[in-house]
Amino acid sequence: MTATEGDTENPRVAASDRTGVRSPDILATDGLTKKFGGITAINNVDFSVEEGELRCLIGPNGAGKSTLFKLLTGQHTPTSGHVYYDGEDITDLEPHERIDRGMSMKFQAPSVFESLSVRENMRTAAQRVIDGNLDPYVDEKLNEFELADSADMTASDLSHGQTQILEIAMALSLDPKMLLLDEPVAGMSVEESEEVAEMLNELHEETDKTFIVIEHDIDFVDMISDQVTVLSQGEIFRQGTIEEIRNDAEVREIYLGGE
Amino acid sequence: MKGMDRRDFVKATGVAGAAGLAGCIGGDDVGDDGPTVGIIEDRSGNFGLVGTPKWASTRLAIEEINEDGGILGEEIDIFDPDPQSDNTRYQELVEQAIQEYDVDALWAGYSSATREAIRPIINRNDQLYFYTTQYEGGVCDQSIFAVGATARQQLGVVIPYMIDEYGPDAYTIYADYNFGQLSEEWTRIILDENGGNLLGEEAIPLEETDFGSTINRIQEEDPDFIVSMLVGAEHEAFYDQRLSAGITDIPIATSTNMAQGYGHRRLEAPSMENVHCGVNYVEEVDTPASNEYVDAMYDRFDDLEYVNQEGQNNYFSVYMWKEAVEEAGTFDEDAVKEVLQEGMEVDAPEGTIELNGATHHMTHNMRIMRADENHEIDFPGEPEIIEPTFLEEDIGCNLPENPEERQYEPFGPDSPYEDPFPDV
Amino acid sequence: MDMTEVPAFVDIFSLVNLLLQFLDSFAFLVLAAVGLVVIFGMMGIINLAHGEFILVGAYSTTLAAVAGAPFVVAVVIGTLTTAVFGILLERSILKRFYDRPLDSMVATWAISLMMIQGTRIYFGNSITQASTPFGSINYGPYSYSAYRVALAGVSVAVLIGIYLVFTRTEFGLKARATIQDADTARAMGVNTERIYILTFGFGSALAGLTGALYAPTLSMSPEVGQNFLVEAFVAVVVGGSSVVMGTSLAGILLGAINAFFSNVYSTFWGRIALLAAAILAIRLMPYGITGVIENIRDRRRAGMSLRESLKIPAVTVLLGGGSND
Amino acid sequence: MTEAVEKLRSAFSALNGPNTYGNGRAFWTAFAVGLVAVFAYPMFVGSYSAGQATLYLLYGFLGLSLCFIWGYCGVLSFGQVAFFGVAGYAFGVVTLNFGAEATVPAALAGVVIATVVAAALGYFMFYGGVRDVYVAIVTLAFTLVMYTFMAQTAGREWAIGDARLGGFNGMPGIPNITLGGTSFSGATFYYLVAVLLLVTYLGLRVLVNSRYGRVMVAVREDEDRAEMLGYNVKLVKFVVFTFGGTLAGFSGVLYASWGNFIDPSVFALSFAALPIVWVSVGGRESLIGAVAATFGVQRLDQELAATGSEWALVIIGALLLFVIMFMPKGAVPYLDRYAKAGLGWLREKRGAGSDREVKAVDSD
Repeated sequence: MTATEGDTENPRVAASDRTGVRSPDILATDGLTKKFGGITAINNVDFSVEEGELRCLIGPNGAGKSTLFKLLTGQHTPTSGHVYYDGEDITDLEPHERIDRGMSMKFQAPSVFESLSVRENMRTAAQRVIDGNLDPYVDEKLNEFELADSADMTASDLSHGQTQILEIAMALSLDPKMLLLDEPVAGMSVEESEEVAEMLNELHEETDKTFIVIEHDIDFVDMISDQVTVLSQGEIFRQGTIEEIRNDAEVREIYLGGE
Repeated sequence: MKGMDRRDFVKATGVAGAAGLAGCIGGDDVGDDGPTVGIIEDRSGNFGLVGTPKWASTRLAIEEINEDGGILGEEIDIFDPDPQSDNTRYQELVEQAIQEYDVDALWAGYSSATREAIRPIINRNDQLYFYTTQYEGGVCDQSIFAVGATARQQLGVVIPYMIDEYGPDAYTIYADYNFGQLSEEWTRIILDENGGNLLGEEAIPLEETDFGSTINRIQEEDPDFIVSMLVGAEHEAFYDQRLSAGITDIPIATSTNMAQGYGHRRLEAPSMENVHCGVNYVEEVDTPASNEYVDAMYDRFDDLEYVNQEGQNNYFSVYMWKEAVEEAGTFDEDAVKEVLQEGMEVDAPEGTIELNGATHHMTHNMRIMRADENHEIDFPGEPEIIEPTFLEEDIGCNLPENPEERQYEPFGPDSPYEDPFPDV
Repeated sequence: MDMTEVPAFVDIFSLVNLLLQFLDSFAFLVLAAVGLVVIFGMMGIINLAHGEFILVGAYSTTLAAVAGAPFVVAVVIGTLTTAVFGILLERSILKRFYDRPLDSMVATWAISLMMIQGTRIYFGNSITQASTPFGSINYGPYSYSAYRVALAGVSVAVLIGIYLVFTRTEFGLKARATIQDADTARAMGVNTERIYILTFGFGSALAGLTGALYAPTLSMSPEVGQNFLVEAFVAVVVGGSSVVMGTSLAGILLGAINAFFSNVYSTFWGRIALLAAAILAIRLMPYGITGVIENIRDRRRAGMSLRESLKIPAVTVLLGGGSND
Repeated sequence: MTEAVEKLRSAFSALNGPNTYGNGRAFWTAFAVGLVAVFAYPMFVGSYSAGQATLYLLYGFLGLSLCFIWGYCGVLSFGQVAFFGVAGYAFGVVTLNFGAEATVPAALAGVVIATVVAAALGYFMFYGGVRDVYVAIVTLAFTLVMYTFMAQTAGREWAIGDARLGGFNGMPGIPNITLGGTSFSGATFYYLVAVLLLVTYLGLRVLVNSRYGRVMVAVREDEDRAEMLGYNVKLVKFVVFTFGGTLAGFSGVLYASWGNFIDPSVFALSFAALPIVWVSVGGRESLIGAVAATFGVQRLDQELAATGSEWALVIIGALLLFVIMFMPKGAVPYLDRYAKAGLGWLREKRGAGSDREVKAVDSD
């Protein structure tokens, strides 16, 4: 806990301070806790991300990273605690209401509409933001993500890497303010990972979008971010730059011990 | 009616030349070469058990007639699909029998629900129709000959006997639907007419198989006898529970159990001990006519399990129809109906009985069928001819004069009866 | 029922009536449901041929008993026959449907259709029924079928048996692992195919046992299994997917409701109350009693006091609404 | 003039899309031929057979209702017949009270009540968090509850106005649908139902190929993904389920008017399973498959029953098992695949037409 205390503004203040200067935190949690049966997956987490930041979330298996994401997107209801987004308490909002406010998410396991064509997948996302004819926008996005050639393929026939890219493309088609990526390069080749890293960095620099990325691969984290939060056993263990985290003996230990 | 449909059809298509096409509407004439009867009786589904003997009896009668040279020199064709105890299927098949096979007479349906489901079709087509199941009574319908015993006939023989034999106090349990409810009303009337007394009653849902609290309630009232109008395989569980609760010493009067579903053959003894059913016929009736009929049935159908009351009703009503056709000299349904409405005496396996032309109901040779601890059947007392008095005397149903299509109820607005036990 | 005129001692007997009726209803609900719940809870298959598995148990028991086997032997024969039958069906047909739970409903319905009619073709419209063992329990002016009360004891034993099988045996542990995550279980060396066969066989055996136990009390027609379906599905809806806890609590709750209304009012109201309870349960407890219990347990473990942890589920139960997870 | 053509073209294109089987010229040609056959049918078989066929056509709405919610939105309802039955009873109650002149408001009342019941049940389930196979169980339980309840409404106290619910005996004497003095029965009723079914089918095609259809399919394919794209999954399922109730209700009204009768067997398990059978056999992602299979299965069933063979039910069961085992997606997708292969082969053989055209003929 101590690691986060210094740099986290009290989200309650942020929430109540609607009329004042907007808090730099686009996202904050306050005492967030989630238990499944006897297991505490997330324990009293105060986590915050500033607008425009690219934050990496790392930790050993079972640290609660994906659970934290699901609490942020509303797929799980917290046992206790609150989630604030853009100064608003969104703890009780439905997932789709959170997406409406500018969140978007890529799942850990590649999750696209498998029996539909790539184009239909993109259309399904695009029609959230485009009225009228979808095709120009969809074509643009397909080109942007180099999926145009496989537009008429059934999504289940895509390679693993392409499926990941399709999902990222769909998530980005919503033009979100904040994008949550759960292991975006899992199972990708080194080249594909580098492409994704490049794309993320570009987006990060060119737009004011916020990114939170769960990642296992520390080399990939190195490519995209310098702010890293380490989660262990459902709690925030460390927070700092990639250098600090790399050199932290205790972090090494939990990683070695955890895996 | 067919002409009407054709007019509808012309109107609907709006095809100018449709009148010419009408000649092509050939569906109606299929199988119209000779006389045909429809036998639409359940051989599968819930009523397969009780419907199979009905189907078999009708077939047997027609086959015997054909072997004997047919009617008016013509062989009778049979249309006998299996309606599978499904009322929608009944509706389809009855339409098919009437329209496609143009049947000259129809035997169809076990339950009164089925009868009600097909009655609009029967009426619309003025189809000559024999409904042969024992039933609650009161159907005054110009197209229907309801030749089975009515509740008044069945209960009218068994309840007075019970009162004489065991005492006046009765407790009634009955299937919670139309048949059971109306039979229960008859029970009240007949108890009252014979000096009996109603201690209590309970309606049992059709699907119920648990009679624990019912038995407790009966024990609480401690009646001299129980009147049971339980129906179907589910309700048969009552008899086993009655046995295992040890109350077989309370005798039972019934209009349903044993005579149709032959529980005394299917349940292990002595669960039907002391059960008395008012019947017009069952295969145990030991007369030459009955034995001849039963032998013929088992000769013809090897795997037949029982010849029940309804089977006999189908059997004699086929012969009754034959006689009417011969007297009319034609298969024309109106002419045959006219003959039938003059009344007719029939020699049935149950004995000599009479058709009442005015109400389309029969007198019946009513007996009391009693099972002992080994489920052996005897018939205490003499068979008693009981007339179907309700429609003719109480309601004034006279179909030749006033061709109605109604069902009257014992406590309905047109009936003279009032509930003698309003507090129970 | 007019209670004012009866002597006071009858009230005590009435309570006994109520208790026995409750035991009777409880046993019927639990036994009707167990086979269905095991196959559904463990394998995700809604077996619409559940009634016909009961039919197999009932017929084989009856045939054995009528042929002269002692009743207990006949029950064992009925149970085993159904287990073998279930395994054969699983091997030949149902194994194709494990990843298609919805299609398995169509398949099992088709099987049910064929089995009912096949039974009719082979055995006719009915077979001779065996009679109920034991006599009656007599108290005051009343009596009750001892056998039906004994079934309550059997049903409790069955529940305990299921609990032990799934918690204390190697098969049970492997089965639960397979149900949680078949891939991982396989990776850990569990022969998942075998587990599916055995689980299905176990569920079939339970359905067969139900048929065997109720065989002497019901009319032996090809539709005999249909008698259990309403109670079985109602118990699943109210109990939820947990085999032992959900089914036993559903049995207690629904049995009590049914017994009270049957006994104090009439069989009709007993049945209506049972069904009304089912409808209410759909609204109030979408995942059945199992869901509510898990919710309370989660809250307890989250460190709330018992009072506090009951508060929110009570609100959920009354006002509806559930969580997403 | 060209504007009108353009309008027609765009209306036609709204009928086609990736969510329906059969979008090309070949399909629509076959469809037109089929349509002519359907409309010519009564001229060849007579009014009686047309009356029989009407039953299968009106069941088509019931089949479509399940195809719509299960095939397109992934919600398996075992309770479509409950809405069917409720609407049929409501139609009966209103017409028995107000006579044949009131059939149109009665039909409306039936459909509205079915919709409201579906909405209530849907709300209970989807906002209570009931998902997947539990929906099937809950809807089945609801249907069985309706069956038990309606079977015991025989007493005089169970009456609404002049209409007695009639318990197990059901409610006879329900009048035919009457419009402007025309009482629809036999062939006229056949045409009425056929036209309504055609309109409904085309309307549903437009709907499933529209943006909303895309959302439904997204929910069917992956609820979590759809939710994370910002779709209100619960609302979508609720709306689709409710509309499914409307369609089923409409079917029920036509049924009550067809047989002039309704009884509790419409809530029985054996009837509840039928829509699932039709849709599974036809192909649950195919609207035309649902209609065709409804007609085909019921027709076959009836033919087999009419033979009186004791094997009828065994044959029906075996057939179902065969289809569900060997054509898991149903007959239409199966046929579609072969038709596509056949057409491709033909075109290759003639050396004419590009791949693109083949695609246009048979959708993706």
